[in-house]
Amino acid sequence: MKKIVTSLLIVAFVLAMAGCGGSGGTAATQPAATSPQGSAGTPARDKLIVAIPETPTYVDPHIQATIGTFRVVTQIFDRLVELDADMNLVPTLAESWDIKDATTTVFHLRKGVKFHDGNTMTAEDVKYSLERCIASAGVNYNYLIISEINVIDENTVEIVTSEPCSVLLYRLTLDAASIVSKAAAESTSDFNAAPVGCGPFKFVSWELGGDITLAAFEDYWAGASPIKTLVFKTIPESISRTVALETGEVDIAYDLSATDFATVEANPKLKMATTTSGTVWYVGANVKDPILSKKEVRQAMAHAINKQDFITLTFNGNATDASNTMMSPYLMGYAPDLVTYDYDVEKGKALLAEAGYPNGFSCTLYVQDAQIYKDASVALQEALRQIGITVEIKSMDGATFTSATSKGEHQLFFMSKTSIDPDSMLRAMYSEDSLGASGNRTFYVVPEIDQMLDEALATTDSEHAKDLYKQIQAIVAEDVPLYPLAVEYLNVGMQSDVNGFKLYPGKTHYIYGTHIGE
Amino acid sequence: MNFMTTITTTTIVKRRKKKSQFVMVWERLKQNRLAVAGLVILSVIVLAAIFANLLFDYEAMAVRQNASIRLNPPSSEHWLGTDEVGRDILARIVFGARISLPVAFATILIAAVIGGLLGAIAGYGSRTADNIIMRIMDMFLAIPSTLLAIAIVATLGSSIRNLLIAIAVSNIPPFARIIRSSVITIRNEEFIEAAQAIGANDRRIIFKHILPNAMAPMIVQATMCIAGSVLSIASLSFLGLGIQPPTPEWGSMLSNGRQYIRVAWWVCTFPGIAIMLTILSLNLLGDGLRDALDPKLKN
Amino acid sequence: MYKFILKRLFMLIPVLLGVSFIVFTIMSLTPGDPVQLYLGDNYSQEAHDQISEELGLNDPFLIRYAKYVFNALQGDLGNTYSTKRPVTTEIFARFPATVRLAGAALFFAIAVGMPLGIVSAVKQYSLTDNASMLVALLGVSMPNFWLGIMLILLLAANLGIFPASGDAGFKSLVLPAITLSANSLATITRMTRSSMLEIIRQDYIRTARAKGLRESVVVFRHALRNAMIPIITSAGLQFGFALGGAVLVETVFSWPGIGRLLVDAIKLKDTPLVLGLVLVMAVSFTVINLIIDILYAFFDPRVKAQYK
Amino acid sequence: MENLLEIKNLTVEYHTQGEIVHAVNGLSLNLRQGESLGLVGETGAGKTTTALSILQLVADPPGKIMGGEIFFDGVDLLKTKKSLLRSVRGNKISMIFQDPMTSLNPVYSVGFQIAEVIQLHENCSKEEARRKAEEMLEMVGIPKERYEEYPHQFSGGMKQRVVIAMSVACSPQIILADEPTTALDVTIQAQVLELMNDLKEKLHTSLLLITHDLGVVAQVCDRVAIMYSGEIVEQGTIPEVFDHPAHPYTIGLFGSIPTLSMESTKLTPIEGQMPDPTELPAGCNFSPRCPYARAECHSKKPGVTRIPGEATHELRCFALGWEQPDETLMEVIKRGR
Repeated sequence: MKKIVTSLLIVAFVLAMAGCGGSGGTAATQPAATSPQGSAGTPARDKLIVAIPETPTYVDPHIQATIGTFRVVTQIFDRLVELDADMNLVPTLAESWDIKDATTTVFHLRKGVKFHDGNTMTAEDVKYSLERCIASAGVNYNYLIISEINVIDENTVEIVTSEPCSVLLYRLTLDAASIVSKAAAESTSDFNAAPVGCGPFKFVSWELGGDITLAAFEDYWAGASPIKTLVFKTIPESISRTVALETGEVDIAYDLSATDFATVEANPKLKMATTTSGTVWYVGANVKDPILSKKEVRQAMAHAINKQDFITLTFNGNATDASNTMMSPYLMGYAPDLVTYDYDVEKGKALLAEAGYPNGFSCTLYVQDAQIYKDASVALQEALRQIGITVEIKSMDGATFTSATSKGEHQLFFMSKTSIDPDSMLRAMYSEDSLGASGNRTFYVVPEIDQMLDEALATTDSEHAKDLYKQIQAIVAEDVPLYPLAVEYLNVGMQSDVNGFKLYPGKTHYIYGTHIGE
Repeated sequence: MNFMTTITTTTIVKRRKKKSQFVMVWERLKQNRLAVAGLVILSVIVLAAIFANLLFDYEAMAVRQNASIRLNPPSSEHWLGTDEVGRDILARIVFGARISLPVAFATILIAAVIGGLLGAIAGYGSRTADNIIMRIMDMFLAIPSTLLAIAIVATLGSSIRNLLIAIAVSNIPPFARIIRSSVITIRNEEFIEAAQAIGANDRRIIFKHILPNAMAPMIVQATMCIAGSVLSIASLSFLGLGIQPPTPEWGSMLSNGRQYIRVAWWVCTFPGIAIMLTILSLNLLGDGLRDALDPKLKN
Repeated sequence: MYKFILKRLFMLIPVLLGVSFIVFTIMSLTPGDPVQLYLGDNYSQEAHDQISEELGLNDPFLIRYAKYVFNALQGDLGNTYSTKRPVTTEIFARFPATVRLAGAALFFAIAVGMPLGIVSAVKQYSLTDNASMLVALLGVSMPNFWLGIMLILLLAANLGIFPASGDAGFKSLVLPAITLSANSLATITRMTRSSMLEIIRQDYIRTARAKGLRESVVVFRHALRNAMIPIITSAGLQFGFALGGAVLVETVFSWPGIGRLLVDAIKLKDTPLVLGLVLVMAVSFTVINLIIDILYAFFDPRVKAQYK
Repeated sequence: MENLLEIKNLTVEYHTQGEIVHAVNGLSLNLRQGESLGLVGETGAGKTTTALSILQLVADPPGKIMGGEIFFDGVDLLKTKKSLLRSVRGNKISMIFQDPMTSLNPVYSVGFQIAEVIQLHENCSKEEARRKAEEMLEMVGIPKERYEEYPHQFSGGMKQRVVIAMSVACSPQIILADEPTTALDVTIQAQVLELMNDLKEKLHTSLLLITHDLGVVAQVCDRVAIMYSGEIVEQGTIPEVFDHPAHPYTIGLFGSIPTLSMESTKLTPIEGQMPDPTELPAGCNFSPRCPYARAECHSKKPGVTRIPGEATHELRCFALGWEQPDETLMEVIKRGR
């Protein structure tokens, strides 16, 4: 018994120290922080180790659209255009582009760009890459609108869409639109084992279940990165990522747990970077359900949720109020507060009574079995209980969750959506085009919204498009088929001598530009 | 030594013949200080679970969330602190015992009954039955039990009932094995031959002779397995396959509290200690029971 | 002896068939859609149908199983849904890490547990005995993921002695191995003690003492070898569990082993991977049992005689 | 003749579950060079404990030697150093245990187990020890080719031969044989006894033979000591004790075995059971069962007295000293067997 008590005291003491920001605790980590890789002799470190929460499934960008994969492949491949950290379109492999007509865009490629295998990038590679993407079921959903890709000359390529598409350029910034080396991809049956792109880092090795090692590409068109070796290390547990950062095992750790922010910030050897992401978390209602089909019921639920408390409980306060719209603040057409739902339990009860449920009802809430879902589901369960709705939480693995919710087995569900353009966000959430698996899991269909979406996509007048998006937001905020709750913060912790790192709201941060030391 | 054993056993038998088996076991158990300690700890936990409603307001302390008092350290008001949504940890641990213990007992009861029957049939029945049953058990044994439970919960979905089934199924093979081997040992003993000789039928032999004699290893195995079961429930919850919120359950408390361990050590530490104490007490009791039920095994 | 080994290996076949059938059944009953896993978060219905057909998911259950067995007999366990690499590649990329972890844990458990158990038995009721039995009891009672978290906190986060995660050399092996060995160490200590206590009271130990042998010779030469069988059995079982059941420790320490791979595969409903992993585990489990049986013969001539 | 082994006032207790079992109570016994002494008594009389005490093999816990002295070659074994004791064990005093089935280590070859003791005490090489061990096997009638075989390949009688070979391997001065034939069947018993007799003659070894079989004693021993409840109640040469048993217990013991010359057709077993060793009677330990017991017997412990007119015949009984002797008893003693 004594032993337990003693060890508890030790643990308590140690925790207390850690909590204080580590006056004593960090002293021990000092040597590690100065030189995690033990390259004590060399003046500047040029090896960067990045801790990521999920292992990539591929290093070929054209197989599957998952964040784990894209966070790595974005370093290996460049796209025609890119978004900078402030979400402005910047030329990358395309030096410039002309909009020929509503459906045709001409890209003028940067000359003399080398692939990692030494070949020069040409219009043929661009055409091949985009067609390869369109042919791949796992990544093509954003590009099916492309009808033709024409090579004009070696350095000019023309993309034709079947309908006007104002957000084409944004979509071409996504990793699924990565430009791969045609020669390399055609010569090997397993491009995934030896990917060749023209990005700032080239593929070196991938131990299955272990580290992925990349090396600086010395002939990178924008100049070689000062980071010569880039290692991605999968550490699924957020607390372990923080510890790895503290012990100096890694230089950068993605997606720290909100509860660790204070500790990391208080540590003089470490620093944090945070930004608002394009990821919006929401609770959705299956409108095909007889009870949830009633607008008043959905509104009543909205009134029952105290978003501030929800953000405190679920995100430890590190998220922004989603302001009743699925659009995140930096997206074009963001129009908050068109319709608002104050936290008002009495009003919620009244609306329920109006809908015919004065004593509430029971329903299911489908969530995945990851921490954030668990915290959120418990908070939602409690919130809805206040107006008399009994929530049964159904927690399941990701695959089951996605499948069940796309079939509409659920009543309520909690989920997130990340997007960098208004069309893909609104279309995925509220359009008939995307019922079920493609994103519309509330099965909410209003023909008017679909029309407006198409119109906004086709128009070249961005003010008109903004206006249309605003109207759509007004309708969906009134109907609340889903209630947006929070816009997640993206965060990264790093050693304080890591400089130049920029967070990218689309979650796939570019390492290029990062350097260690001054 | 031989001399010693003969003397002591004969005298003990002589003097205590009048007392029932139960009283004898109890008396031996009482002399084992560790087992008594285990029994006391377990009783405290069980009593707390039974009278949980008198101790705490379930609604107010174990379920209702309160963002203003989240992650409060232990204090006079909340003895073991509050969790990430402002619930009292002590109250949740006490109510958690209401889940962990009954579920663990139930799984073992199911496993013991099914495993016991299978083992008895295998041990007492025909060679074919024995072969079929034991080969199937071998197959189940070749799959690690945690993984079997994970697969079953993943298949059936996570709920108390499915958790129960999953853990029970993965516990069947050891019971079947134990009973089978006891049955085979006992079956070959003379008193069974004697019973057969006087024309007792199989059922009577199984229920009147074999099962009571196989009870001792069964009870010991059951006590140990309850401990294992408490751990399995916690493990599955840790992997996100456990009992669903807001039901307080130790494993999920541990797993939820885990990400706060550095800022709020109490959230994760106390449920861990609750699990440890429960398992410890069950193990102590199991050891004591084994010694008490079968003095020959002692030392 | 060889015949015995061959016979035992032969007996593996029905076990593997049975195990694969059980797992195949469980996996096909599991709700959830492997195609979703195959295609990622966003895809169209046509893509879904096409992949479904490609993967043969539309065939009846028994046909799928028969196809699987047929291919497996030719050494082809198929490709995983999630990475599309051959299942064998995926498994054997991670199996060494698991073996390393399980081996280190077993080594630690034996190196510490056996001496503790022997001392406890020889000096029964002494302070050492009581202390090591208490440690052993705590060892079996502690949830090992909890122990792992505490160790990370103490030795990695606050003292920075060992890395908290990953598999990068000896140092990173220490914490997970200790965590994983806690249970086996406790079990082996208890098993060694009780087995030694039983043996030490045997007549032939008295014979050995009556010969005038030193107590150390009596304990190590005469008692320990006889006590080995239960010790080996429990050590082997622990190793088997560690090979397959180190899921929690692998999760806590981000160890790239097959336990974690299997849990992920189950959650993702990656049937070929789950099947492959379970088969590998079943084979290792059986092989370990076989090794245990062979070791029995090494320690006990009576057992050896039975194998002829 | 010198006393080779002299046990004085040996007291051994077993402490279990809060009870104290009085196994040996102030026992004294001598053994001379080359002599064979039979130690006879019922199961539980403390014979084995006595023998184990000589080599301090009583399992501790629960056994404890509470007092007394055991002189061997002038040295008190109970007070000597462990290392000296070890050099006596198996070398100068060796022991044959009751159950040959369990007294050999199952995991070592029989040859090794014999060679082990030789190598230990004779400071010789492995090869020499092996050669000698093979000789010993041959001596007890086992072909040396079976050196590498394991105990499970031997029958009970053969195992006991191995045990005997082991015990005589270092030419000990004393062999303590604890019911060496009890576990064997009758024909094997005779062979083993004969073997022991031969070896004893050949090696001039003293023998302490523990048995409950008076016939065996008569066949092998020079003297006999009768043990009851942890005490020697009567001892003397074979003719002294066998022809004129004087202790009521001994008389009873002879009454309970059939003899060829017996006229009566009925055996007369001794009534009752041995006293509970945890609660010994206040007086003579045999008094509760003794048909001749008087008040004195129930309250006082009798001392040891020499029977007048006999050289070594001693007994622990009040009866011979009574002023008014018990007629029946006197009659029985006088008649003899």
